[in-house]
Amino acid sequence: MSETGDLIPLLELRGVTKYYPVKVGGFLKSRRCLLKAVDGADCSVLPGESFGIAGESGSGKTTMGRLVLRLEKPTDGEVLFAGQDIAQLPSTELAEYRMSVQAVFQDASGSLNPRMRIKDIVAEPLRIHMRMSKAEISERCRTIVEQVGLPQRVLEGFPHELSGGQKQRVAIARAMIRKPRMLLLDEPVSALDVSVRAQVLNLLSDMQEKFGLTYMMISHDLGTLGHVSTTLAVMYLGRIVEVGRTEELYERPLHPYTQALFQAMPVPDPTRVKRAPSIRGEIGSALELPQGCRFAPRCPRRMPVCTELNPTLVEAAPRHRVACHLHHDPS
Amino acid sequence: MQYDPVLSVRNLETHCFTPKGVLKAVDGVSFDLHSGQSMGLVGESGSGKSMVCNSIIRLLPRHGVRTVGGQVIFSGRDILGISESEMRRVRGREIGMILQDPLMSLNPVFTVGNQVGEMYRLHPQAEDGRPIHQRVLDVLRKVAIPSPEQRARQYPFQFSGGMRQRTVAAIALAGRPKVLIADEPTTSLDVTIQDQFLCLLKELQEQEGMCLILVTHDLGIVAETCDNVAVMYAGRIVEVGPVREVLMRPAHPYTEALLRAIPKPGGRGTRLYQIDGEPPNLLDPPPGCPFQPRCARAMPICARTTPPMKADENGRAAACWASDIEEVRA
Amino acid sequence: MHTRREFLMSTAAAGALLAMPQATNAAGDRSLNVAIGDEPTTIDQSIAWTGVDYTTAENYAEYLIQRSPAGELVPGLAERWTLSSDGKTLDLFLRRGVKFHSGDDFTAQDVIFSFERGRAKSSTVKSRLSSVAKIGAVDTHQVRVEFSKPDVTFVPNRCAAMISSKSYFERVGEAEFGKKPSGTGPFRFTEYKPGEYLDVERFDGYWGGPVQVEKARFSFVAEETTRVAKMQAGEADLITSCPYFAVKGFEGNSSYNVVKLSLYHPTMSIVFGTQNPKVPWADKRVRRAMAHAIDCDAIIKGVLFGIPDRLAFLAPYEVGYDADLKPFAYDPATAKKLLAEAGYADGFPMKLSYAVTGRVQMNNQVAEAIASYFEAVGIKTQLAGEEWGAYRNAYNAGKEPGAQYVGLFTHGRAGAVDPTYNFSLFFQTGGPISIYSNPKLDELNARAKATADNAERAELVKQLVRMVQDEVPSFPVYNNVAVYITSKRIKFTPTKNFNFDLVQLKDVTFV
Amino acid sequence: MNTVTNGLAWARLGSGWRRLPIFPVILLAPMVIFGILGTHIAPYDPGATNPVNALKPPSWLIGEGFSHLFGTDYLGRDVFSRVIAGARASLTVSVVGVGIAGCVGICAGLVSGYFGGWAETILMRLVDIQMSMPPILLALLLSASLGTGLWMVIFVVAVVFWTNYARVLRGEVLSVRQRDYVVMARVLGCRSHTILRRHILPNVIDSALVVASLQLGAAVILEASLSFLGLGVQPPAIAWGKMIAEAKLYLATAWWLPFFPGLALVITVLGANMLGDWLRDRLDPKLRNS
Amino acid sequence: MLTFTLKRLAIGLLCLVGVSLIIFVAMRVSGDPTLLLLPDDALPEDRHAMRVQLGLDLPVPVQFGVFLENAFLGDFGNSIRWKMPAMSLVLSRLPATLQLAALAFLIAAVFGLLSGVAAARLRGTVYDSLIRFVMTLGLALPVFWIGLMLIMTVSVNMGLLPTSGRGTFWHMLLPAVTMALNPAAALSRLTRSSMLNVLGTDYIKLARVKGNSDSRVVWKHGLRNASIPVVTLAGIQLANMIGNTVVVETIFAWPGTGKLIIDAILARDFPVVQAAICLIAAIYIGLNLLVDLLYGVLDPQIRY
Repeated sequence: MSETGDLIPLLELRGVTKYYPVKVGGFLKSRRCLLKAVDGADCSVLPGESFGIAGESGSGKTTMGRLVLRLEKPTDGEVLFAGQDIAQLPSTELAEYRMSVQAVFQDASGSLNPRMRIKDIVAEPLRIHMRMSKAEISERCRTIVEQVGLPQRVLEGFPHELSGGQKQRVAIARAMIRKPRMLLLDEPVSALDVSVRAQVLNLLSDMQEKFGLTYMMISHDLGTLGHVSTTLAVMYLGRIVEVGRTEELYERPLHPYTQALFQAMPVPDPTRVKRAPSIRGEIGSALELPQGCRFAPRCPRRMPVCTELNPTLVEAAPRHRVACHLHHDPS
Repeated sequence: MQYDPVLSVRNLETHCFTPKGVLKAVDGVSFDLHSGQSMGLVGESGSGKSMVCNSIIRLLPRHGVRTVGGQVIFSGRDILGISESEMRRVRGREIGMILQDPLMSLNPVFTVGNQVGEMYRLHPQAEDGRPIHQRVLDVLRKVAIPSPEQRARQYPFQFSGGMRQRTVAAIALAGRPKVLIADEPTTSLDVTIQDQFLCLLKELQEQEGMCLILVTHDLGIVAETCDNVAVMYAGRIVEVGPVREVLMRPAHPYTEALLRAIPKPGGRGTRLYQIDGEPPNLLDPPPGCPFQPRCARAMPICARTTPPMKADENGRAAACWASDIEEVRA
Repeated sequence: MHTRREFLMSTAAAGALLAMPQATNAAGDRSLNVAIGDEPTTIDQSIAWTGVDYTTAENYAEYLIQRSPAGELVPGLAERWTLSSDGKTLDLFLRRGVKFHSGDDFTAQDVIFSFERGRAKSSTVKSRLSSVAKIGAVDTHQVRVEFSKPDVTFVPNRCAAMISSKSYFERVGEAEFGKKPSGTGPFRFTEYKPGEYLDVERFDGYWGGPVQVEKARFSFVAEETTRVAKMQAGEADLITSCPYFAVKGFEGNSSYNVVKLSLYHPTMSIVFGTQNPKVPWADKRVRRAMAHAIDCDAIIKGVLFGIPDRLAFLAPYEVGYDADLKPFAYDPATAKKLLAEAGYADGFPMKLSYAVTGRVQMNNQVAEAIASYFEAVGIKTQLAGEEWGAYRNAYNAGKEPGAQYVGLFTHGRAGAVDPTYNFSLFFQTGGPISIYSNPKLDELNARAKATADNAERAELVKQLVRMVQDEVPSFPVYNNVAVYITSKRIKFTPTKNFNFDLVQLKDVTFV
Repeated sequence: MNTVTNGLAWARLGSGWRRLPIFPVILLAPMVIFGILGTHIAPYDPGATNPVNALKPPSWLIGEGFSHLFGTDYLGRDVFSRVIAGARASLTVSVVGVGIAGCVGICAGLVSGYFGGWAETILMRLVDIQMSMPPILLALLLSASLGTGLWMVIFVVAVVFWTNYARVLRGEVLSVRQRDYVVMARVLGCRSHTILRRHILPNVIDSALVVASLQLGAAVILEASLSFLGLGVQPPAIAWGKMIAEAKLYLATAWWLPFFPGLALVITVLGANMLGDWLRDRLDPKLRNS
Repeated sequence: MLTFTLKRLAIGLLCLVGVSLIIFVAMRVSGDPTLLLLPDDALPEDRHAMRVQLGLDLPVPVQFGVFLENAFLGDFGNSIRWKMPAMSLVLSRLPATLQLAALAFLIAAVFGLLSGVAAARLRGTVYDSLIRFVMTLGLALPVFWIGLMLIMTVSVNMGLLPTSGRGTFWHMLLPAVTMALNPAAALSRLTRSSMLNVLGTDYIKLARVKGNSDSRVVWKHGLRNASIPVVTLAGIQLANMIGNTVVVETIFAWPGTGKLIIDAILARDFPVVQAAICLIAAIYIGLNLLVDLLYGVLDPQIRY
């Protein structure tokens, strides 16, 4: 493990692996397979930074999020938060962990209980472990709602009365009300229209600045990630294939997959010269992984070694690690 | 323009009749589409862009939604006025369509070959005497589906997302339409697959000489795929013109705001341009220009009178009191 | 357009399905369709055990002795019979030249075979033979029955069992014997479809007089409304157990004959569990009060369409009939007085058990009416209608010392083979259907049963009846009258016997 | 498309009061009033017999004014009063029976859907076993073995109907527990019972309501069928099914006896079914667009 | 598919054991059967002998064990009332019930499907309301009431069809229609909502985009998809019909198992009740399995 800085990471993933046993085929005669959603992920998130995870559907990025939130326990490896393995936390400390790490999900209307009033949704975290008076609770609600830029009157309403952007603000308010140290943002803006997306992204960056939050943001949209994150990891079929500082990664992507992703990203710049797609085909199944590098079947720069050996994540440049045989030679 | 447009939409008005009142989903939309041209129809959700397409092909929800005015002139006749059976011959054969979600738009209980072949059975093309099966394989090859013989016998659920969307494209191509409407065809696809599909679509459009209407909310896609772009807001087109000009020098404040609100790599630390507020409730639209409550350049007149489209001779037009096209071009 | 067509098509299809040509029920000249309520549980007459078995079986099989339609005992397969003076030996002289449908001759061996088989296989036959010590053949056409104690019910029961052929049984074996019963009756069994019908046809070698009906089909139609509909639709020539509510409609219509038969049995009665001294009705004044509280005639008229009869106890033709005995009069004043005397001036609460299923009709309505009369004298009546099995269980539990039982029960009073038979069944201590116990009554009944002399027995029976009338272990509400409906083309004279719904086709003539 | 769906959904939610189930309410309201007030508003004592007046047709048909609106029965009781009184037993049977079935079924559905495991296995096998017996036979068997009467019928209704809730609710819970707000509740650290109570139950109760409204009618019919076979409620309780079943004797002679309770029953079942349809249209998101 | 079938059959067997247990317990608590199974004047020793013959003198768990053991060997004991093997008695009545149920099902399926599809296509029109109203009414009428009314009107007053009994096809018609009304209503309602769901999908839209006519869209593209939930309900309905013949068979004097079962229940004829209900449960389980296998035919995504 190379140290990424002088700071102690807030969150660290060490060889985290998550396999799901699944039945393939019909009843009974089916084979039991392992769906390797996340397979040996290493990374660390420093306090105050925004850590982005990019990847297509099926890359395992959502499972990463669930592991960090301890909605799942890893099959192997450990998730360390402030140096402690969250899988081993006793219940009192787990409650504390739940206070420290909060989440905002993609589908705001899905993550707000349609049968609860906004004030109850926002206040719910306070009701769970904290002993607070009603007045205190409603005071906190009013404050946080103001901070996320919502009018006070929404507190009495129900989620369906709000627009998409407002719902996402409510979700952020709920996540922020207990002053967590870290927010996990799982595609927080991808369901929003462009104009509203900008509002929410600005709000997120304001919050981070104001409260010194750490973000872990999961998205398939490189534009959004590029705007928000300081460090970016690219995942493919359960593995992190490249990780580094965002600017570095954008300027000098090393992995052929990262390169293809950047190339495929539509940019509203009519002057840009569009080249033919460099990769073909689609992401494979996490049930039947190829031998060697998982990207090899689609890789335009495939070498014989790629179909035999699975490359590990090595430092190719300062603070820039990549898992590709092209860059294995430290020269 | 010296050529007659292939498709000309004139003052199209489609309203939804809800218990709460009339919702003007499409409120006087006009545009022309010339042979071989591709046009991007851009807007946020609720702007009426899909409703425009459904009105053109006359497939509106049965109840409560009606096209109440305007014309859709296709090959010289107003297809809003022809009979349903005539319209059926237009659909698929003259105007094709690709829908948003390829998983949902293929019938789960029929084989892919059957669904593609249905186009040939519905629209027998006299000049082509080859068996349907053969033609199915050809069109599947055309959309780059590998081993089409085997694939044609499979069901949609056995296809991946990108392949499904290619199949939908094959169905559209099988009718050899003059106009292809693609309604957010890549929203459910991953970015690399989206890229592949858009390249294919563009290639096919050029090959077949089709007109393309590409509905999307992503200006990036328009930039890479289309010749012209029309930006919609609250049921109206607010700006229309060649992609290069509109994106480089937007004339309408909304277009401009949209462009500036897109997060870009390396923009960390800077605030995104932010359009405050929410799109208007179309049941109770604001007076005057619909964008005026959110517009940074709003003037008193904007809240009183709806701005007309001001066009130049190149087909570049915008509906805004604040911007003068000539001024922008100058 | 086409959608409207679709709609029309679907409605038209509905019309087409309903407007089908009808099936005719044209019956042949001399054949009959009879709709009866219940299906027999067995068609083998030798093991018949329950009431519904005889309705059909008595057409192809016979007892040794018959009853005339009026109910008198007349010679049948036994030409005559003599009972010894001590009542312990019965000689039966059998008719000669009688043949079974199977072709076998009828002899004394068949009688003995039928008795033995019935004793082993039919609980009814077994209990009817319980007093018989020995049966033997004197010669080929004479049978001697020796009793362990005198039994005055043996002959009225027509000698216990219907006669089957021994040689037929030995020839075909058990299975075939059960499936194709063979008897000496006026009709030959032809076909049985379980759940549907049983067919018979005329047996030309019948020893008895000429019979008009050539063929008949008994259909089993349990639902009374449907049975009535079958008659109205002309699908049946004769139905049994016509529900009382429908009688009026048939009476007013000239296409039908309404045939009423006063069976008197069962007597729907209010029966008390008297073993528990704590219940109010342990006091006979209370029981008597309750008997006076009900206007039975009004119930018969209002609820039961005036059809059933009402007797004090026995029918006029029965041994020991007491013309001076009158049924309890409707007299609420007396009822209230008696209740007050017994210390229940304000009445008491009570549960009235009755059956909601079974063959007795309109129990529910009758029970409701009774309850309203009881309420009128202050007895708070909770109705407890139960399905037949539960109802029988509740009744049986009425003999327990702690029971609190009052029920509307199918009691036996009039219309038995002999009055003593009903006394042993319904009133004797430990009688099969008795929840009453009175040593004096038991003793008296034992004497009556052993008395072969009719006049002497009549005196004893009178005493028994008076005893019941005084003690009121039960009191009658009404006596059953069976109603048959026939089409005008036939005339049917039902036989007064102890089973309801008996249809003897030989008593049908064509008009 | 987007505009339309958004617009309609918005309009639908915003104008709830205008989309009241007018027709079902019109049908059901009198029945509910009869059921609650019952004998207090009946013109006669429904049990009062008057043999002189037995089997009179509806008075207004024979020009005797409105003394006996629906005629009289075989004991001279006022049929109108009895229909009103019958509402109580019929509604008690259906509301209480379906209610008990609902409580049991909802609990079973929640437990088996949320926790899974052996509880689910046992409950669902139980449902399977019961579902493989036709309801009417089960009802018959229970009535024959446990007796008759109002509470027995209620018990039978509860036993016959709980499986529906259990199955429907289990399916709903399985889908709701995947929703993000339930996941969020776990992220917040809610306990299972809190999640079930606050987040899952309120979001599946709609389906239970739909099931219940459709079953209300079915329960009245089950009561009627049991009465027809002689196993329904017993007097002095008056239930419509029982009245019809008894009145079958008078189909030809006194049509008003089966007709009016039958009408009440049909109106109630119709109203309950329509209410169920309305609820389903309104509450079931899967059908919301149809 | 074979393993799926086997697994389902195993579960079905478990269900049968459960069903038997329920019947067993229910019948055991229902009182002394000899009161009904023997004539009123039967002797006490006969009653005792019958209890011994029925095994009622044994402890209840032992009785159940004995019953299960025999049942697995196909022996459900002898009917006490009808004095013949219970299962063969039930089987002899089964064809009549199956025949009736089949016709009723056919009527229900044809009507339910046609009217449901028609209502879906005519959604929002007065025809739709009419169909829905009639179908809801169909659910609101008790079966016995319909049956008696049909007899009164069609047979007695109009003289079109026989009132009751079994014989020609015409004898079947009234009871079948009576039985079909409720299921037809249920099927129609489900078909309508299922069809509406399907008609709202993108693949139906695409079918229209292709230039299909309305009726082709509905019958070719819609029906097969819409029928998937309908088939489940239809399976349950068919199975229920076989069990629900009790009332109809009583009214129409139809010689089937329904009438037999109620007679047997009321007469406490344990072996017949057990044999009949087990048989019906087995048919139900079998039908449901069949429905699931049919799914595989209708929906290519389902592979067992």
